[in-house]
Amino acid sequence: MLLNQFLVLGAVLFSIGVYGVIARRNAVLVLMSIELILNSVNINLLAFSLRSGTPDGHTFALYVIAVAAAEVGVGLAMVLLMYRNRRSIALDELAEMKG
Amino acid sequence: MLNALLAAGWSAPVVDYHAIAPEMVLAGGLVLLLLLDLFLSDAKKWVLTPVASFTLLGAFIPVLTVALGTEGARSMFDGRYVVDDFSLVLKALFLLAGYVVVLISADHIREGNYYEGEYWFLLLTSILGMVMMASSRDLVSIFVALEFLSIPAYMMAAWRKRDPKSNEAGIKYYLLGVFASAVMLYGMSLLYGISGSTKLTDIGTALGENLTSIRALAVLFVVVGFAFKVSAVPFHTWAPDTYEGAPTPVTAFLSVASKAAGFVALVTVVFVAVPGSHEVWQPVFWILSALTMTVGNVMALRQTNIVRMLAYSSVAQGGFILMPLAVAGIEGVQQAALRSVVTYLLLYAATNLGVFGIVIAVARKTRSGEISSYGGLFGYAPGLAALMTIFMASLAGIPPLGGWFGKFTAFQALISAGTNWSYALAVVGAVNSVVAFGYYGNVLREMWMKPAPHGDTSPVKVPSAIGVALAITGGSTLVLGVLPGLVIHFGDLAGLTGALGG
Amino acid sequence: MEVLSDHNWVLSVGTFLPLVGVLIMLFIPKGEEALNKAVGLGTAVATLAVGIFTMIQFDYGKAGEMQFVAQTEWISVIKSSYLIGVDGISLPLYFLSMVITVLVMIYSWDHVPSPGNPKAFFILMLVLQTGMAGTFIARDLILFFVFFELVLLPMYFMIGVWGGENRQYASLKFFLYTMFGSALMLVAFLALFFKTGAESFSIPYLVENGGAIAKNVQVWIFAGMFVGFAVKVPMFPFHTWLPDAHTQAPTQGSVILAAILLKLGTYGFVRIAIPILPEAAKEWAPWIGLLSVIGIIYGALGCLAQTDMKRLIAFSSVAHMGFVMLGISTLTPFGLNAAMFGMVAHGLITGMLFFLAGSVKERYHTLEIKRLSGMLKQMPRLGWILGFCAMASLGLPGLAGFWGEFPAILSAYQPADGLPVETFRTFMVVAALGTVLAAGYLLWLYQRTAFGEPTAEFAPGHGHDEDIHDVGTFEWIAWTPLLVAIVVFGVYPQLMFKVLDPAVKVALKAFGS
Amino acid sequence: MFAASSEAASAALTSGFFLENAWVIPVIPAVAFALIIFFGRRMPMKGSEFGILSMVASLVFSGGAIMQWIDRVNGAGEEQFIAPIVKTWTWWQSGGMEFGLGQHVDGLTLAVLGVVAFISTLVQIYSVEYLRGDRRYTHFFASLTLFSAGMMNMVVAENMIQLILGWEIMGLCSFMLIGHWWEEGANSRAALKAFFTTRTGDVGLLAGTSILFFAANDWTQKTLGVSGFSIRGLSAWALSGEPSHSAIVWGAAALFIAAIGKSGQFPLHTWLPDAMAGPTPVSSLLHSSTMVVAGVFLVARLYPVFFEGMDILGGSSNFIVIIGGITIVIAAALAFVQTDIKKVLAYSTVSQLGYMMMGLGAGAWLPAVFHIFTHAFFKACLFLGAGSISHSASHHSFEMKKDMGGLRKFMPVTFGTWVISTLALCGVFPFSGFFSKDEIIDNVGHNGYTLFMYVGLGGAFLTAAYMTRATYLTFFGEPRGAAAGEHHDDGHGDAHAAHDDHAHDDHGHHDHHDAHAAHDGHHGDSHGPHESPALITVPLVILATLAIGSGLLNAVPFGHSFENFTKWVEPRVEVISPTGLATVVGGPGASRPAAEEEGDGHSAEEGHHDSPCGKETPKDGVCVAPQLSHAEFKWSKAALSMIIVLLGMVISWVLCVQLYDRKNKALVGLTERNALLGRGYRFLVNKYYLDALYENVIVRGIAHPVSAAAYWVNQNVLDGAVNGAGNITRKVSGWVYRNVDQRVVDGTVNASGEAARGLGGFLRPVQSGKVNQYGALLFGTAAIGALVLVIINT
Repeated sequence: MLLNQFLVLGAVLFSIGVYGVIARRNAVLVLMSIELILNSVNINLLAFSLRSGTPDGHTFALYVIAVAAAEVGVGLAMVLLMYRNRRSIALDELAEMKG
Repeated sequence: MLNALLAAGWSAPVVDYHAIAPEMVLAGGLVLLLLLDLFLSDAKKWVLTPVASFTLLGAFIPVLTVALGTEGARSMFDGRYVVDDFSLVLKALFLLAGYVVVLISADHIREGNYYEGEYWFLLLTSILGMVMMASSRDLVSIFVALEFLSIPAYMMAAWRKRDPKSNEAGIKYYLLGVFASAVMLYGMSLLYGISGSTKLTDIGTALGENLTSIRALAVLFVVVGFAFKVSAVPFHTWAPDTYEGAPTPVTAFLSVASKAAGFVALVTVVFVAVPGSHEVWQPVFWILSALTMTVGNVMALRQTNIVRMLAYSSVAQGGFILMPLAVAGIEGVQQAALRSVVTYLLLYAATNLGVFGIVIAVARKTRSGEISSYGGLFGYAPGLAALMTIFMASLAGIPPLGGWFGKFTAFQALISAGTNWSYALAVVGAVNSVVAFGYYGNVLREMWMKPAPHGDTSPVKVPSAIGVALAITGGSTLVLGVLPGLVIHFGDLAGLTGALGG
Repeated sequence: MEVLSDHNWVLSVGTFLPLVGVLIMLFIPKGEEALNKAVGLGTAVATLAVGIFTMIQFDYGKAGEMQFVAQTEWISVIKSSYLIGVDGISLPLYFLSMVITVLVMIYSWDHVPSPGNPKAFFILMLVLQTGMAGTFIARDLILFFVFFELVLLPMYFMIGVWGGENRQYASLKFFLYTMFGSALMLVAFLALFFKTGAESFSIPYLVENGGAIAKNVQVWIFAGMFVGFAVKVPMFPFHTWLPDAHTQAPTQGSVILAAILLKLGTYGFVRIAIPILPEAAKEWAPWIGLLSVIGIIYGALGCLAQTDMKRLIAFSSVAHMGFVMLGISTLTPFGLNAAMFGMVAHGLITGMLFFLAGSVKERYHTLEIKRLSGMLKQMPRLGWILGFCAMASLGLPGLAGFWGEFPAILSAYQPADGLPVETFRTFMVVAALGTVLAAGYLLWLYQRTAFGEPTAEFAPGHGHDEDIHDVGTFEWIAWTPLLVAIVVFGVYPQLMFKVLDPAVKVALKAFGS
Repeated sequence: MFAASSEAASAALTSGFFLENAWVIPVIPAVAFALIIFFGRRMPMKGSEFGILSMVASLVFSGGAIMQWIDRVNGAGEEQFIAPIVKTWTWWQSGGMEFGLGQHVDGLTLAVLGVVAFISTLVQIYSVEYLRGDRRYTHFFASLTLFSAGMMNMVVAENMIQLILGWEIMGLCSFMLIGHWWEEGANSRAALKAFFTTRTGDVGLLAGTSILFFAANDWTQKTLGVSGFSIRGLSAWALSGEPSHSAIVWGAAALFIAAIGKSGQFPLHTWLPDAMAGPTPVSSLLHSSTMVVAGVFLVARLYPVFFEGMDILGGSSNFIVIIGGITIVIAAALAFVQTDIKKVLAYSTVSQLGYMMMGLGAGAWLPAVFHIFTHAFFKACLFLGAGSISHSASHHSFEMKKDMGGLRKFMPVTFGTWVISTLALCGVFPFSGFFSKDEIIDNVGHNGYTLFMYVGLGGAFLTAAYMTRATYLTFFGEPRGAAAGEHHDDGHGDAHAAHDDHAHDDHGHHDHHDAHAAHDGHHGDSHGPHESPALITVPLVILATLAIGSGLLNAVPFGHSFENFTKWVEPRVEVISPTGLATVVGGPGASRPAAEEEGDGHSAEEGHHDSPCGKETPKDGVCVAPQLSHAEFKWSKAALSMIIVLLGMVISWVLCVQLYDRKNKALVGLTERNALLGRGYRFLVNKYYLDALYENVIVRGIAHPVSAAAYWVNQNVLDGAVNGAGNITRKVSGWVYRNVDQRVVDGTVNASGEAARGLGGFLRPVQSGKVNQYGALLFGTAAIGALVLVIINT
């Protein structure tokens, strides 16, 4: 079984996603990075599900996909709002409140 | 696929409708709100407020009836959704807190010319998510409930669309929230991989007491996700910014209900899914708790904006709630720890909502969020000042006001463990509770000892809804402080189905 | 425990009656000042009446036992119950708190400090009264703790709102110090609870079982309590809140602080720390004694350096409480009796001195010793009363102060078995020297302020004639009981020792006395 | 032998109402005090009637008691032990200890009690005139009455606690009386000084009482059934051979410190002359029979304790005798340089107290007590005489050089009484002083303290000399200043203002103290010196009579039949059986012949360690007084001392005439010309610089630098806020305090508050507001945690 390969893939995706979240200034790119993490989770879940033969992982993955879609919807709406108010979606400009 | 499922002997799960009646009432109320919002003219939108509040109160009725029943825990969906005493108490907490939030929001939302219907809809949705969270005993349902309560909250935080601060609050909350839940999900996937099931009790059995690095990693990541939700340091960074930027009633909601939901999930996972891995999470909670209290307190000392101060205060209070978890794995301490968390949450909710009620009421007059705007409050609004004093003192943990008992149970749980580490954390907590008075006392000082800014001593008009909210919260803060026995047994370990020792 | 009397309601009524008054006052508009004062004072007097009834009903033949015991469920989950009772140790302090509240209220009738608002002021005093009385009757650690803390906020506001120029700093300092102490105290209480088998927070139970705790554990638990109580006393080096708090507090606040609040700490030692943890008490006693005598000398030196009358009196409290703690540290019935007597005496005398300082301030608008002179000439009665109190405070035999001070010194000569005798004898000599210093600063104060001719700025015809008048009616009413008590207890100390002695012996049972 | 003699001599002792109720004597004036305070102002005589009546009543009571005591003694067998009448009532109990109030009445008690009541009565009568019109007339009588009550209470005290009570009441009243005219800074400072100095000594009293109590209590309870505070118990215990050496030595030493303070012994005598600031009647009362005598009385009362503790008659000089001897000489020398008549008398008192102490220290118990007795009369007379002069002749001035002189013509009665008292003071035969003072000197020598005998003789010489000088300056020569009718009252106010700022005035600013009486309406009536009215002269005459006559009570030279005082006052040896019952075992232990008869080869000096009673004590018996022997009177020795006294008088007289009258060039200004004499003179004028030592070094050392430093520590080190404006010294000491004093609590507290805020500032950058950084923090922490866990768990 190729479990390890799947897990490695998941881990790599996860890392890329995390890197994106931390390093990217563009809100949309950050959103996409988060999607990467979620997908790495899905890969993990499916791989584990296959190994254990239980349907839980599949179910979980479906839920994750659905929820991710909702999340991205909300997220994009917010980015839009931000763009409308500031004409920019650079996250590092969002620092009105601190300290 | 469907055939295969049918062939596997599909039978419709038995649903205990009485037990999930609160969720159903809420869902029904949600639909009703949507429809009314669609069809009502702006002039008649005020109807939505009573609808929202009655929905919450309506949902509270089945909570009561189930609680009064003698059937004990009701388990559904193969034990993945359980209505036990623990969940009932917290459901009641969420519903009542929601009700108070409705009370303190009503005038704010109406006068702010916001989207009333949508606001109530989102608020109720989020509460529904919390109610579900209280019963979830499965990774999937926990995840879904978490997102259910979070996503509306993101939007509510950004509710004042034209206000860049509100935008900022929403976006920060959103991005970090999603990121944290993604990390948590990764941990969950690992948990699933290890145990082969998403059901918490199965995981608990499968994990046992053996530790491997992968298990540690899984547990840690899951804890991180919830730690974010309860804004434990260093995962708290979103909280001050979001609290400050969001509309004040939303802040109240986040700081109480949302935080409580995070703790519910945390407690469920810790006690049901990973009790055996306490060697991982005990030190983690120890560090988190100490850090959270200390950082929250010292940061709060410097704040000049009351909401931001309350944000840090809420962070610090989270540290106190976390305290008993640092010893919750030790034999014999679980009971005290769980009880402490639940009791603390109840008392904290009553007090903190009251504080926000006053903040909203005062801000209606002063139009300022600065602590200095409370100057002379005792002179021109003695009632509000006295209530605020009660709330602040309660947060500071001064008997005989509610908060002290929360702290007391936390210390009690810690010391019952009797290890050096627990004593050390108790001393850290003791010192922190003193430091905390530095900023709570600052508010008291402004109100009692400073003159009103600009000599403006016109009285504060308190809307009746907020008045009711203050009466509820103030009353419970006082009564629970004097007679904490009323709430403490809600945290019995036996009430948490599947928990170790329960 | 045997219920000695069926009047088990009196203590609860005596303690919570003030809150009823508070409730009534909440519904009286702020503007109705006279009515507010009347209700406040009426409540206090009614409370005092209950107190007097308690005194009458008290079985003095069994002063060593708890009386009027009442017990009901309170927080059963944590095994804490509403358990109250008085014995010979509690009774004097319990009653004193009621008396002082009434007197302070009488004094307040025409002395509500700036910025006014008698309603709030009287409400705070009533809440304080409940807290003070409750602390003295609580027989359950958690109940004790709640009452102990209950006094904090009212006093905080009393100092912070009605106090002097530097009131905010002083009030915060007072609060933080006390809170720090009580936080550690709570931790100690909890540790005690678990080390005795997590059975009960009731003091009688703990007294029976506390001795069984391992000695090194006891020492640590005692340490926590020590900090909590020592801050309140206050003992050197935890005393620095006191001068500030006293100086800044309004007269009424200072009086209550000196007369009752400081005693909460010493009472805690006598009632809780020492009987429950006898082994640790023995370990700690020399250190407590050391800090006490340091406090005696240090407080006296502090007094000598003062330029402000009120601050001087405040520092003198540090010294006097040093004597009280010295008596306690001997762990002998004799020393403890002396300490208990000293507490009451100090309450009467220093309370009275603060009243006087308040009245002087009211008349001269200053308390700077340099600027005051010839008070005897301008206000002969007030001047003589000041002299009387100074004499009482420096421990003149025949006045109450002496019976706290001298027996405390005496007791240090022969501390309880197992304590280092030489060390305590050294303490005795140092403490005796402290009495000289006490004479020094008090007489110096008196000579400067009361003797001589009035300074030019306050001489007749310089615009202060209207303010400077002799003792007024309300002052007489408020002061006379204190002055009489100082003499009565001075002449016949047995009145109090009779009540204290049996109870103190019970408290020290663990030391084989 | 014991049994036999007890059978033989134990006639039943008589008692009586007054003896049994002697405790009433202090109570009467105490009640009068309360009456004066509450009703005095409303009475026709402004309260003085209460005072005088109470004094008379006390006098009657003590007189009655004395009579009954004499009956008791006379009715008893020649060698029978005369049990004191001891009564005690429980005052209070605490921690198993019992404190009583009561009476311990024996000869000593009654002797002193009688003197106190008598002098107090006279002084009160005298004061009616002297203070007439004073603005605090009522207060004065109140204090005076309470003062007497305090002394009487101390004298009848049954136990140490009661004694302390009276002792401290006297301290308080002396404060009030000396500071009676407190408008003057100098007066109130003197009052403060008096109280403070005696209070310093009182530390010894408290400590000594404590030490003795704990050392003795078990024994006294067991043996006598009385507490360790009881005077009787302590006396018996001290002589029982039981006490540990250290306990009794420390106890006695501590008590003696108290006696030094109260009785103005070197080196705590400096308050006494300053106390002259009080009204003259006060000085008279304080310095004759009360207050200053209290210290001597304490030693006499607890004589066994000192006897054992100080090792009296132990063959070498002891602390008491040394202090007494030093005091005699030093105070007498100081009296020479005074120009204020009251100060001369004050130093004379100090010196005479020195005699008493020395006598006690040298085992001359009875002569010392007798000296208390006689001294009271003539010293009271002298003071009242001085008051009379200032009242009627010198315009309330006490300056001998400036305002007196030649007054013998104007004030014959005052002059006469003065001279009689002076002769008594100098110890001229047959005035009373001779019988007491000479006996002291004699017995000191007899008991082997030869050196101190010479000291005593030297003191007598000096006494004679300075009293002659004072007499000459006051009554002889030409009238000067006020005595000559000059007025200089006007200058007083300014002089005062100028001196108010001095902590002390050593240079004779006391001339105006009594001037206040003048402010109260006494001005115009006395333009020239004249005799005082009867209210003043009658007490003078009475006292002068006693100054002559009182000596006859114990006129040793006239034989045993005149030794009544000895008979009545000196305790006889008591041996108490273990059951607590007193049994009489022998003759009056005090009387020498008896002792010699008893002596089984033991003389008192040799044997007192084994049997301080002077005879074999039964194995488990106790006795309450040490056996003392008396010197035999020899006319040769008396003549020697007479010659010395007369020599002093003559030399002094000649010098005075030369100096003050003839203005002999060789003598006038000698001190300016001769460097050595000048230095000596300044040394004396400055009172050996002792005051400077106390005031400038010790008192200021505490009141100023030390306490200021302590306060500074409090404010700046403990209180955290470092005051930048401090000078270098302060900074250095601040550094020391910060580093030496480990418990920098408030500093730590405030600093920790700052640290908390500082930490908040330090953490602020974390809350940067940037989402990415937040994310990085979130994940970074998780990653680090994960790494740690992974490492730990693999």
